Amino acid sequence: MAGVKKEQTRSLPREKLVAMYEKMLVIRYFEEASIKAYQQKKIAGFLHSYIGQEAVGVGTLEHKLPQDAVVTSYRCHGLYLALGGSPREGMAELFGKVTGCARGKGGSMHFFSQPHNFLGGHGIVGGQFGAGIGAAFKSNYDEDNAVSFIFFGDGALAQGSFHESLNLAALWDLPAIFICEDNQYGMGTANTRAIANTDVASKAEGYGIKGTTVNGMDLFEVHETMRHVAHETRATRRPALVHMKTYRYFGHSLSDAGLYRSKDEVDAYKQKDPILTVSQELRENGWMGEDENKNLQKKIRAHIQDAVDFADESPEPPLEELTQQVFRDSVGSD
Amino acid sequence: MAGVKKEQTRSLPREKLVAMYEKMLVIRYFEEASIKAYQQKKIAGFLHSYIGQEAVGVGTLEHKLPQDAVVTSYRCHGLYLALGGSPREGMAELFGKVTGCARGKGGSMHFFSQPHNFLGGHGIVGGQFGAGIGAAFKSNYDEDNAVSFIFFGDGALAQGSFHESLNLAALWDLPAIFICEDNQYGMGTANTRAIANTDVASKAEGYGIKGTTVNGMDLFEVHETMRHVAHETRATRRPALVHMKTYRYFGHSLSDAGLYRSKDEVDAYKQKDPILTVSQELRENGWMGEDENKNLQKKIRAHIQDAVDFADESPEPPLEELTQQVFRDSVGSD
Amino acid sequence: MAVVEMREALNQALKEEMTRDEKVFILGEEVAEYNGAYKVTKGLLDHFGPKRVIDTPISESGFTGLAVGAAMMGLRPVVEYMSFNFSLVAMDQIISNASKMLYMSGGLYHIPIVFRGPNGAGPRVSSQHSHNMESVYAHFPGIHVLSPSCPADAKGMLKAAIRCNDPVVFLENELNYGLKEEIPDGDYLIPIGKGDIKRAGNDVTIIAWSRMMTLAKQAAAELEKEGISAELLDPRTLKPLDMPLIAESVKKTNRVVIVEEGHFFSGVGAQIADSIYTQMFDYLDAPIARVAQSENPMPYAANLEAATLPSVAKIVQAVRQVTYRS
Amino acid sequence: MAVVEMREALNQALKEEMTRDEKVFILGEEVAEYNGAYKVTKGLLDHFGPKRVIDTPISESGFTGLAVGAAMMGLRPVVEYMSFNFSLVAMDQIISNASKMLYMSGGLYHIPIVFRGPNGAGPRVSSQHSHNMESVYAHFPGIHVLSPSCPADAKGMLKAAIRCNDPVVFLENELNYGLKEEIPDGDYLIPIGKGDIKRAGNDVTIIAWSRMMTLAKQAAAELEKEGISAELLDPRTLKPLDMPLIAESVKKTNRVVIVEEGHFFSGVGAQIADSIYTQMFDYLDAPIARVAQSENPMPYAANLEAATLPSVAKIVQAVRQVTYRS
Ligand SMILES: Cc1ncc(C[n+]2csc(CCOP(=O)(O)OP(=O)(O)O)c2C)c(N)n1
Ligand SMILES: Cc1ncc(C[n+]2csc(CCOP(=O)(O)OP(=O)(O)O)c2C)c(N)n1
Ligand SMILES: [Mg+2]
Ligand SMILES: [Mg+2]
Repeated sequence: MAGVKKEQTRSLPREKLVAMYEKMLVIRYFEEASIKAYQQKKIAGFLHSYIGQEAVGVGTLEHKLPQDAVVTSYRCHGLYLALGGSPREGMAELFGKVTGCARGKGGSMHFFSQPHNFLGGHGIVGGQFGAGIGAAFKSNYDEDNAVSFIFFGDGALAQGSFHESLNLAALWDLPAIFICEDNQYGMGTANTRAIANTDVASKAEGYGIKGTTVNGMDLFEVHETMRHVAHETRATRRPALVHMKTYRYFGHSLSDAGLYRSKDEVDAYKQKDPILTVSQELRENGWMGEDENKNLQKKIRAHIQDAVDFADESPEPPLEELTQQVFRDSVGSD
Repeated sequence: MAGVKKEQTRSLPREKLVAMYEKMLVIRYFEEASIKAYQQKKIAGFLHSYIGQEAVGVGTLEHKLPQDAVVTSYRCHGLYLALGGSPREGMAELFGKVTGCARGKGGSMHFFSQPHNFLGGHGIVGGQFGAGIGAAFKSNYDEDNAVSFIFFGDGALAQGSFHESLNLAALWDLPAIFICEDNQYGMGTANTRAIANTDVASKAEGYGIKGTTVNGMDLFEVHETMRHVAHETRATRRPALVHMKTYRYFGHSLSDAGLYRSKDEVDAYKQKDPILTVSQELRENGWMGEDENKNLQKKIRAHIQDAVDFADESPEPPLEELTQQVFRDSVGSD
Repeated sequence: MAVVEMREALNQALKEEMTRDEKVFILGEEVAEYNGAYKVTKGLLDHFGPKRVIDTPISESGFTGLAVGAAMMGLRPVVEYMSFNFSLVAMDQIISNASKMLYMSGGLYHIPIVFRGPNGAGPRVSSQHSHNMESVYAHFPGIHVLSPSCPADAKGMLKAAIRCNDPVVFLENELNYGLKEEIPDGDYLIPIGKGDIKRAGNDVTIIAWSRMMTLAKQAAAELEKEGISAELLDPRTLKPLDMPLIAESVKKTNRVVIVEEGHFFSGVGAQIADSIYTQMFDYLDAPIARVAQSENPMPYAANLEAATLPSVAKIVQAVRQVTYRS
Repeated sequence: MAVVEMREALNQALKEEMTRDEKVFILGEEVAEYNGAYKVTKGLLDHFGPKRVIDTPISESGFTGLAVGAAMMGLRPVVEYMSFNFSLVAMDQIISNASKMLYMSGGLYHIPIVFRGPNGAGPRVSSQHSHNMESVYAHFPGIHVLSPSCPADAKGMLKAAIRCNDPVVFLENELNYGLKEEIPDGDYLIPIGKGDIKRAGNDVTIIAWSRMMTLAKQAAAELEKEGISAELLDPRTLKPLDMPLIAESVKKTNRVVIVEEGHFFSGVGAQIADSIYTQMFDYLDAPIARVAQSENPMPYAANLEAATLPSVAKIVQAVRQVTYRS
């Protein structure tokens, strides 16, 4: 699939490209706003930014059907928004407010959205594989033709759950798409120091499935490649392994100074910034002029500011919720 | 390595072949005796027989040097004996006697021998990988040029520990030889129902290491192939993955009726019995005549009977040992 | 009233609930073609087919995680661990995911899963195959922990567990599968959180569950001869505990012996004792006595194994102690 | 006497013991080039080199198993878990292998490993990152469980743990790493199994460990104003417990409050209470009060997080209760 040509990407209709561009902007501005709020101490705990990886989530989830499920790690805001999750509820979750997408109980690492079958937001590295193949299993069980999009980081490749889940999916024809968002680091550890063979796609053969490598900084390539992969998995029920080469601009979380990589390395990636690239494409194609672009950006920034205000003004969860939602049913003397 | 020629096998000197033949007989008779004792209720718990797989252990461990370490699953009697472990202490362990190789505390699944760096005897499927790569790590740490032989069943391929250990070994150049004793079943489950891609050697590439497939029923092929693999791992410190195709004649454990496979299938393998094959070779080469063979077998049977008698007459552990050997050091009020 | 073995009672519960609800399925090692390592799932594959009775590879973490995802999407998995010792490799999926999901999703995703299989020591299976896991799973919020002591309870409790919309750890015992007793006919449930008095008595309350109740019954018979009338209380649900029932009994007998097969330190028995002391301090005429496994891994040798486990003699001795008869 | 932070005290212990014994090495995520997620291993890579200070992939089960094998062959690994929440994926290697190996090998293979890292709740890290693991590891025989509350203890206890020839679970606390206090100069050990009286008092014994001792000290100061003299007892080693020290204190105060950050059901506090009741029943003037986390997973919201954790106010309240001042 690496052979996808740039011309083909032009085949994207304007509306679609603009829609994806908007989504990337929503993610970028949401994350920027959350970083600001974190510095203002309105958000606490860990905050893992998706900035730099927008094309992966947006380009991939463009192919998600309503019945499909999506699951990822703690680096979950971008996918939640790419799916159409509400910035208000997302920001309120970060602020720990009852109006949040998890009623303020989950926080930054645990975004969920039932209407989108977004199964979280998992804090344990590799902990999300099971939920993903479980959703794929359910799809076969109910024959609803759904697929699962399982996002995970390069660091998660070293967890046993990656292997067990891939084996189960390949063995049972579970329609799960394993998408490794390889931003080249697991915290401060370069993937070359964590993974014996960093050619992720080459790991597919051991399970008898297909592996694909994608430039995750290029929205067009991501979108086009994932169109094929999603279609094939949906049709054949065979799982797939996709290696998305991407990059995070910020530290692992906001507490990470990022001393393990050079400014030049980061800057080099910022040259390939997916949002920059797409806005250029839009301009060069004459699909969106400077002013239109400015206005769009202003509109989205306002949209995110509204989310911040909403989060700010929302109330904390009432104290009686502390011991609620531990169980769905009430039993015994509990 | 599959291309090893039968002629080459002839290159084995008589003494070596006879020695290995004797070891296979020791294992076969020891296991037969233990089954009998189990039926007489002198042995309890689980009893997993190595009968049918003798060539794998004997042919491989012929290349073990004193500083090397060996570890395996609960199906551990054969390797213990192949290493030169005492049948007396082995049988006494099965009988739960204090004279056993683990003082009667471990039982059938937990044979150990410190002089041979035999690290067990592990009851949890996949639980032995860590001990194996840990020994390989120690070898690099102390630069003693040792390698680790890690034996495991085909069923263990599905455990996350297989993946994590292989990745760590390949990443850090740990001299560990991963030997999958593929007897084609994990309990009642054919490996085709448990492993997505049963070509075990093909899993090596995902870790950037070499994979090798061996006919585990053929002592000559096992010995010759493992000579190469052991030498290469010792020299390069690169781990290796070896797929040994073998078969167990008895059920998974003695409580298993083995209804999941046909008598014909079992008989077909018994035709390729490693002990049978080698005794024929010895005869055809004029290296051991009928009588000599008979006498040898009688001698070894007596040797095993002596072990049974020893186990029978040995005392149980004294009751005060119940709470001993929980810790090496005594601390606090403990 | 039919007389059936524990394994048959469990089998009936599975069969009835799978018949009642299409969303219920069972997966685990050897549960299908092999009919279960201990035959609890016997006949289920033939009856329900491979879609709902599923043999898994030896990937406890993987298929436990799969069950969590399936539950989030609306299915109701029953996960069989060939033994609860093997749940140790799946612990993270049970504790970090199954038991936390509803809460950390703000109530969006409930997890109706039953994790079941034999718990505790099998016969002569040594150190790695004899763990009692009840206190570990009971320690964390978000899971109910059940453990039946007889076929009748086993069926009604398992049916209730399968109908529960939250994670349930259901602890059976290998040595109990052959226990044969009467069970009620047809469909019945034993609610989660309700204990049961297995024998009424006045002098001492013996609290025991799972296989320990069998020993407690024998101990009660012996004590009878000594003129000690023991009340036998089976909490059945270890978490949440049926404290009202326990309180009632303790107020009557004023003396308590707690018997658990597992280890002593922070065992479920420690919590039961703590709760009794806190709520019924003034009703106790003697400190509570606990009978549990000795402080060492499970040895293989027959004599050591016998010495490490609770026994009728140890229970009788503990009762004598709390009744000051020794 | 230098004044250092907890992380520095732990760092000194590691550095001194690695200097003393060539066989000691440390491995874990980000321990080397990153100098430790919480800087406990700061400078060790520079000082000892990559052979003995090792960054691992995110493979807790794999590198825990590796440590077991290395220990069997004569090395002395220190395993750092970035947080003890992640030990859940390595649980089987700790329980089934490390804690059983010496026993099931009949005394052949001892396992000198220290498993260390932050335990309990970090600030606002929510449900999956806030587990207190002490009662789980203390439940099974074959492991010692230590948890220091101050820099001086941290250093002496970690040095003793590293010199121990058996597995030690060493529980630190993220919120305590910055705790700055005096520590003795040079080389000293605090023996495993020995608790400490952090403050002498007569009216009540408050038993607390790790970060809870910091809260207990504040509570004691407040109680002082109310004329209640609290004795603060830090077991330091949670298993084996220093029962002689506890007995001495309880016999003096006759009233006990046990504070643990973790969950209530079968917590270590339940065992301490059970042991006190059993051994000192007649010395207690009131039932023991326990302060622990409320029965729910850790929420993210600031107000809920504050409400679920033990607090100075809750400790004071518990003391008033056992002293009948409320
Ligand atoms: C089992 C486990 N071990 C360790 C951690 C701590 N941790 C959180 S994120 C992380 C790095 C993960 O890197 P990667 O998988 O590449 O994802 P990325 O953060 O780059 O998106 C680590 C070590 C964890 N959450 N879970
Ligand atoms: C983690 C774990 N799960 C399940 C078991 C129960 N069990 C013991 S052996 C076995 C089958 C293993 O088959 P394989 O790995 O092929 O080894 P073999 O017995 O064929 O030598 C199973 C499922 C176990 N011991 N450990
Ligand atoms: Mg990464
Ligand atoms: Mg096998």
